[in-house]
Amino acid sequence: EDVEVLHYYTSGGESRAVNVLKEDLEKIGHTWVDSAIAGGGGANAMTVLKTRVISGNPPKAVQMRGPAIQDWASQDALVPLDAVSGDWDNLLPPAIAEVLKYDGHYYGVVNWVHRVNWMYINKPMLDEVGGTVPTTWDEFFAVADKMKAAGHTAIAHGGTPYHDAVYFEGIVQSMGVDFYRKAILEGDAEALNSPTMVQVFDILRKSTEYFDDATQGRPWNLAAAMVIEGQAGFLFMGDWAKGEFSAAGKVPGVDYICAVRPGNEGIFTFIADGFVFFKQNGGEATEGQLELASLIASPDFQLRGAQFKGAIPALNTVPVDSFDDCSKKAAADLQSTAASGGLVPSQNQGTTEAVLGAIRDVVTNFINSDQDSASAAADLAAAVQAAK
Amino acid sequence: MRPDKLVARIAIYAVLGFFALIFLAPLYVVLVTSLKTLPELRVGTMLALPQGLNFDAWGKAWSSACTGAACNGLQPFFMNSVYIVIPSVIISSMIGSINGYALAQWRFPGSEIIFTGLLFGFFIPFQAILLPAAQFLGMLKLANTIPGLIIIQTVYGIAFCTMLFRNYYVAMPLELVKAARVDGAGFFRIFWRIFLPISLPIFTVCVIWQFTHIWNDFLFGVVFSGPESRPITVGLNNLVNTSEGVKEYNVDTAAALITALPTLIVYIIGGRYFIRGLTAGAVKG
Amino acid sequence: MTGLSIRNVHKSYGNVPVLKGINIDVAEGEFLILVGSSGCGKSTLLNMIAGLETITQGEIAIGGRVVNDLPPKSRDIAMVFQSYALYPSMTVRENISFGLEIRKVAPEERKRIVEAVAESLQISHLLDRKPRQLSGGQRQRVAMGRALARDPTLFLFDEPLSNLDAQLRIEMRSEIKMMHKRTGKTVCYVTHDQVEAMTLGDRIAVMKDGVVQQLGRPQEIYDAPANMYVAGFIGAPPMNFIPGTLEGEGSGLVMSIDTGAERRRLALPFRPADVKARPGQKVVLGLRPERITAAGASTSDPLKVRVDMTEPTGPDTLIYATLNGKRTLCRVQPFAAPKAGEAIALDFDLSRALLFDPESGARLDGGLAG
Amino acid sequence: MTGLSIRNVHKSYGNVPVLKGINIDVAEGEFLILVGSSGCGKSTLLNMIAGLETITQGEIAIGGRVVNDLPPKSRDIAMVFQSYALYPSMTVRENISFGLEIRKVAPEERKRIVEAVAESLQISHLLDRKPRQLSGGQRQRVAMGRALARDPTLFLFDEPLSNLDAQLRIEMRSEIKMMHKRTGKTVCYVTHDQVEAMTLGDRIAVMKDGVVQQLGRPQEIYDAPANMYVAGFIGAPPMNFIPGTLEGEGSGLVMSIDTGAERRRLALPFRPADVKARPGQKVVLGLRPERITAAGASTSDPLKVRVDMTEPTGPDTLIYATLNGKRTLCRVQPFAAPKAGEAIALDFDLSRALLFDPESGARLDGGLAG
Amino acid sequence: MADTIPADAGLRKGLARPSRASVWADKWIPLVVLSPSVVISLIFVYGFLAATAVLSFTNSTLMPRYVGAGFQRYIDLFSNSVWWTSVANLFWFSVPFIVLSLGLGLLLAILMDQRIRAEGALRAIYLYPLALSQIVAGTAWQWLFNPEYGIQNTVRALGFTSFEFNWLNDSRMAMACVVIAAVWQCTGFVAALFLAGLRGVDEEVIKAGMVDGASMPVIYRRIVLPAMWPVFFSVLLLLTHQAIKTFDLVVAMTAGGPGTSTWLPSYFMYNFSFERGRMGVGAASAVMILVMVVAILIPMMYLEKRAQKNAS
Ligand SMILES: Nc1ncnc2c1ncn2[C@@H]1O[C@H](COP(=O)(O)OP(=O)(O)OP(=O)(O)O)[C@@H](O)[C@H]1O
Ligand SMILES: Nc1ncnc2c1ncn2[C@@H]1O[C@H](COP(=O)(O)OP(=O)(O)OP(=O)(O)O)[C@@H](O)[C@H]1O
Ligand SMILES: [Mg+2]
Ligand SMILES: [Mg+2]
Repeated sequence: EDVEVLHYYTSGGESRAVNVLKEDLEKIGHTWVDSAIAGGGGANAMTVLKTRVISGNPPKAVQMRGPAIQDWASQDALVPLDAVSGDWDNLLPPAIAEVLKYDGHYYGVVNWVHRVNWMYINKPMLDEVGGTVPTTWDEFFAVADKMKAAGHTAIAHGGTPYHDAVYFEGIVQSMGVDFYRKAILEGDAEALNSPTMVQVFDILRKSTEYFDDATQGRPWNLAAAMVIEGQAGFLFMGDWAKGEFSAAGKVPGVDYICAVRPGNEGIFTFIADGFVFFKQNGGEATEGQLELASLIASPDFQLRGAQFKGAIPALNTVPVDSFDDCSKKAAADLQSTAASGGLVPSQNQGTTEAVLGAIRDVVTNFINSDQDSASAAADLAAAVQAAK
Repeated sequence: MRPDKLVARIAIYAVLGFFALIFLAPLYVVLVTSLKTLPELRVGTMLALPQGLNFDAWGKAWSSACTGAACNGLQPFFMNSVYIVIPSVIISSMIGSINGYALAQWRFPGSEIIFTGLLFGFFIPFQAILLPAAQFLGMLKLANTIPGLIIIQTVYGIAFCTMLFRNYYVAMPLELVKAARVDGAGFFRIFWRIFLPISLPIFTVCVIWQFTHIWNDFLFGVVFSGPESRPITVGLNNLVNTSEGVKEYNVDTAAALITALPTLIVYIIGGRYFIRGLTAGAVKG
Repeated sequence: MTGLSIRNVHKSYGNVPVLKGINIDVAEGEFLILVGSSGCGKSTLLNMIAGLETITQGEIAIGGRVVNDLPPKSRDIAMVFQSYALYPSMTVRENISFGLEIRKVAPEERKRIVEAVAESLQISHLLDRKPRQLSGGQRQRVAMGRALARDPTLFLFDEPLSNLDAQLRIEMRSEIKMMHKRTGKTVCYVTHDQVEAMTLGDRIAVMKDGVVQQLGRPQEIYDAPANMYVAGFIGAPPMNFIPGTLEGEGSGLVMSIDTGAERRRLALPFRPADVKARPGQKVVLGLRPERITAAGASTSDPLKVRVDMTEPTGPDTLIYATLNGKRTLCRVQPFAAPKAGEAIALDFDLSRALLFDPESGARLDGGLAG
Repeated sequence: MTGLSIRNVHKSYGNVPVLKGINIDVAEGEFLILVGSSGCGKSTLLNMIAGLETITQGEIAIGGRVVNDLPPKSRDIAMVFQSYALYPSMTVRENISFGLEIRKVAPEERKRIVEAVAESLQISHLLDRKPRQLSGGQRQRVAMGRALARDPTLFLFDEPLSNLDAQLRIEMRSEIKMMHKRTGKTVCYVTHDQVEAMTLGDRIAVMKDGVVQQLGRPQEIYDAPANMYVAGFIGAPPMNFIPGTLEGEGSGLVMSIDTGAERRRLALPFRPADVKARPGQKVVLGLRPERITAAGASTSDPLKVRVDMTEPTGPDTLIYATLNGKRTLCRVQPFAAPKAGEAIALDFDLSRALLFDPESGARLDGGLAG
Repeated sequence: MADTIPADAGLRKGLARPSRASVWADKWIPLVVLSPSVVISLIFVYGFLAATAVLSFTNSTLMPRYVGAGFQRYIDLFSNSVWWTSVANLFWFSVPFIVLSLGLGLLLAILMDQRIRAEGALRAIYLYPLALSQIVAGTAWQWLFNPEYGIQNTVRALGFTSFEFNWLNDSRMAMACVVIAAVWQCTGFVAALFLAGLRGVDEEVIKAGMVDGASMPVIYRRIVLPAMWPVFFSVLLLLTHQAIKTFDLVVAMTAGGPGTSTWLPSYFMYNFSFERGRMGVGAASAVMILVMVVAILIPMMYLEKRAQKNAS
């Protein structure tokens, strides 16, 4: 059976992880029809998906995350995965299971779990300026100042709304998981337009002083390359960036350090990347779709895919012994935060595209102008309200 | 030559030359980048000449660079584009020419309204009609196929082609049709025997224009294609966005040039006729 | 049998009437000229005969058959246009044989006809050229050849010579005339050149504003125009119109003329009874330039005229003078030419003079010469 | 002082010589006509006088001053073009005053001049129109007004009337003539219309292939053309050229003429000593149409001629006949017009006949009439 | 012509009374020929636009959902500051773009009209950017403007180490970069159109100007250029159309950034319809863009037509 897979896994480790899946699928006698649509952080792929669905010809499997899964499921476009979901309830942390379910049924299968609130530090540079891994923003700026003084770019940043938002999210979380939940996930106007949020924007403003001046349009992987090559000290990016480091032959703890962002200890912001399966001609799930779903959920792929992608397996039964130190820490944190309530979806996962876009508009505008923090907070509240 | 005249000539050439350099700069940069190796890229400036003619990046972009999970380079996309472009250019030019002929030479009550109505199709932003178009193609069972793309590209090219041809045929004396009708020829025969043979200049303009536009189209190409029918612009987009750590600018630029090569060639070969055709018909001054 | 009959034909574009009831019968083999100033509807009428325009009202019959509803190709006509309308992409040969080809004439037959036509028009050596490689006169011949090859019952010409220069025009004019004589076909020929009108046609229809002003033989129209428009339109250089007041003298009529050199009352050759005007009324005296000549020995009573300007055209000399305040032209022999400013004695041959109403332009004399 | 002097002027485009040594002196106030068939270099010469083309060799002087190196604006000339070349975006007023404005004439002065010029050309009511709102004749007047306003020492005209229809042409012709008389300026006027050439100029330069064939007064050129080209070019309808063989008879010369109706030897009025040809040699007899008229009572020895075709033009009737195998035109009075095919008795007035060499076209008679 | 061509029965063959169908066909064929295009246009242009207009009055988010929402989507749109930013940006993009393309194109056309050598080569050089897709052109210019390996880096490598050229990262100057790329792409075409127009101006008019004593600049300014209104209008129409439709260039060069400083209405429409899952608002913006198109282009088409009529 031809299984057309629409995805935007086009960079680095992503494409290798996808290739693993492809080989697995072809081993059991199906044909993987690759529909990669790069660009725009998946926007192009989503445009294609919409027109495909509307033309009555959706791809069989689609890379998807976040509330989009529920949206599509509510449109009755997806096939339920009851046939393969078995005891996923026991294997997945509830916070993650929730994003895959609609109306009590699983509609998505998770590939792996990303932790977003990571930061990467170029170890030689940190050593050069005699710093330690910062755990608060004050500590962070102290180290950053030293790097700046030594003539380095302190923060490697990619000037895209996407990276801007990723950076912003970390600051919000440093104000506490409840604040994050209220402000970002629930879009609470009061929280969004609070003094705390003003403080967030202040930190954001201060951070921009440590960017270099060529950020505009730089993809995140090039920002990662700056840290890899020693051109910059810090990178704020999810664990997928680790793939870039390992692809460059860098070893955690030796060449670079991965650490939780300042003020983020005890918080795990996740992105559960997954696939959903579109009904063909409005009918039942095809054999290929179900087999692909179970392949993804198999410990073998969970292990290898997560490794390539720099993520961690979503299923708690998969051993992570073979992972690097960063991933081991993430896996441990996953379990502990799941218990403590610190496991929250990243905004990419936890908000609608509309809200996400509204947040990005305000944040990216703030970074690229000299707006003051108070009015940015007010704008944010207004924009999120309008988009809800 | 008088000295003031000489100064004027020098100034003219200086200005023209200056702008020629500016116009060529991006092409030059892209070209030399595509001929460099990665280490070379890191050391020199973008203006520096490559150390040698190194077509490795071209080879990689053509046949082995990864675009998503597939690592076949641009090759498969290239052929898709060819399959899409050739029929749509031919069909849209043919329809445009016969429309233009009917509108210019067989004016009837309402023909101006029809012309304006058709012309409007040229001005709409295409993002606005993506979804209904997708639904329609789905109804025709042509969604995400090359025939579907051909239909879309043809349909949205008709307005412009019709305008070009109409403006060209309007300049022809109405007596030609009259003479031929008296000679006993009908609508199609007059078109086929009399107007088509004198339409070469405007056909050149139309074909060049349509070719570049359809070849370069990304929006329709990405939205209405399926995995087996993606045009080269989509391939280029995937390739440029697919990266392993270090961005291979030489491969990206080579890919961009491969993508642009057919249109550049069409312009270089047909450019003269393009201008001539424009002078002959499209512009009235 | 009539070759062409136009019965009460009207044409309007939208609400604008262009032809207002045209009635013309053309005998078989006759050469009819349609003449008139620009925009009077000549082309429109021709296009209606050809079937290229619809007929708003009235009836057109070709060879006795009403053709109102026939498409052009079924009317058995051939047409030559002002712009020639040669098919630019075809060779001369193809241009000529196109109509035959459409009518499914066999190739050998076509070849024979094309060559015969080309021969008769002396364009055999041009058969393989494209129209753009031809001179104006050659194009004209090809256009004619295209019409001839079809051998229709009716030829239509729409100002076929107006794009040619004067010399070529004269030449082609006589060729068309010979062609007509040879083939004996009915011809309907539009022009706004009066010389063409005079020299080519069996009859002329002078049109103005969609109405036929006069229909008649050329000399008839030249000598006895129905009104001032026709009189002024036909003839080059045009008829002189001298304004004045009709006066009675004895049993005859006279008109005062002020020549700049003298003031005199000229006796008019009209019988007062025939003239639709009474003494005292303002009239216009029409007199053709060739009727005013240098006075010779035989001139009984020459008129002295002050010369404004002279123009030696070669064969003749034109003299400009001002009569009753109006510029008047006289055609004299070259050797009689005076200098500007001088006075000259002229012979006014009033035997063919005409009298018009200055307002309506209608003829006032009884049509003596008609 | 000469108004314009052209001394041994050559012009080549690349290697192609277009003018091959032109020498013309134009007196101040003289009206010179440059005439010749298309492509003979008339416009090129005019453009060189205006400074719009460089001079390959030779010298041009205007008002005594050599202008070879002066740009057009310093030559004090005005030029009227065939296409009129009105500035399309300017009103008539602006068109006329543009040259003055460039020369920094004060606004009030400009206004005065424009209005005076417009007055004299009767275009005052058109001053605020754009060129496209004008008829051909009106455009022509504006073009003239533009030239007049500048009040230059030399006027150049490049076929200014060729875009007008016949009637307007006649009218504008006389206006140009009057304008010249009024202003007394030197004029150099290009045309290829022989009537214009004959009627307008003080002198005519007939050009062919970049060489002046003849330079002289109009009547001189009409009566005594230097060669067959000039003879055929000047005069409308053109001179008849009847081929034949020179024969001696007694002390005189004769030529056999076959008219289709009879065959006769005509006595030529040349003294054999003056003629550069001997009996037995092939020659061409040149005879203008108006010299062949209907035989009257006074005609001593009329020639019977078979008529091919007649063309009544109104004032005259043209008769086509074939003499010695060559189409010949005769101009007779309308009432004398015979039918085609009939024979008519014609009076051949050979007193102004010319004799040419059929090969070179050179005059063979002694220039009797010159 | 009876004497040269014997009457032939075959010649008259086509003259039989025509069938009713052929009379009908003669009259209606032009319409019949046009009707497929008319139908296509009714479906693919007007029909689809109507569908989009309908969407703008619904609650559609991720996918079309036909639940009426009145004018709510328009209220959303008009209260969205990004929309107004996009509209303002369109002004700041299109005015400089049109003015520069026109001016530069005209300059190049006039200079090329001076009987210069190598005109063909120059024309090809100015015209080739038109052959490139906006994606490729935008990417190439992005590299050039990128301070790390673009112009700034190059100039610095030449020794001017303090040279600053980083417009792409400056929200006030980023639009200038897009404008430059757009001008680069269109100017050659504009120049070609103007050149064609200049070649159509009667040469005698220029000669008349010279004889009248005007210098070449004056002749162009006062005589030639005013005569080129129709061409000017055609070019203006094309450029305006191009400006309103510019999309790929922004995507490739700036993706709307920095911030929203290079968002254009077309980008807004795409982004809201497909990326943001706010299809209703996207559709409303599409309708507004159409309104703009009609409001700007229809009068211009009318003016162009009039200019052409006047010129003839
Ligand atoms: N398609 C049309 N629509 C409206 N009016 C028209 C149309 N065709 C011709 N006319 C008008 O009809 C009148 C007669 O036109 P027509 O062409 O028959 O004149 P004409 O006598 O041939 O003039 P010319 O000597 O200039 O050729 C003109 O006033 C013209 O403006
Ligand atoms: N720029 C040029 N380059 C080359 N040849 C030229 C150029 N301009 C004119 N000629 C040639 O020079 C010759 C004379 O041209 P010119 O325009 O002076 O003729 P003309 O006597 O004015 O003809 P017409 O009566 O047709 O206006 C022609 O053979 C023409 O082809
Ligand atoms: Mg007409
Ligand atoms: Mg000339």
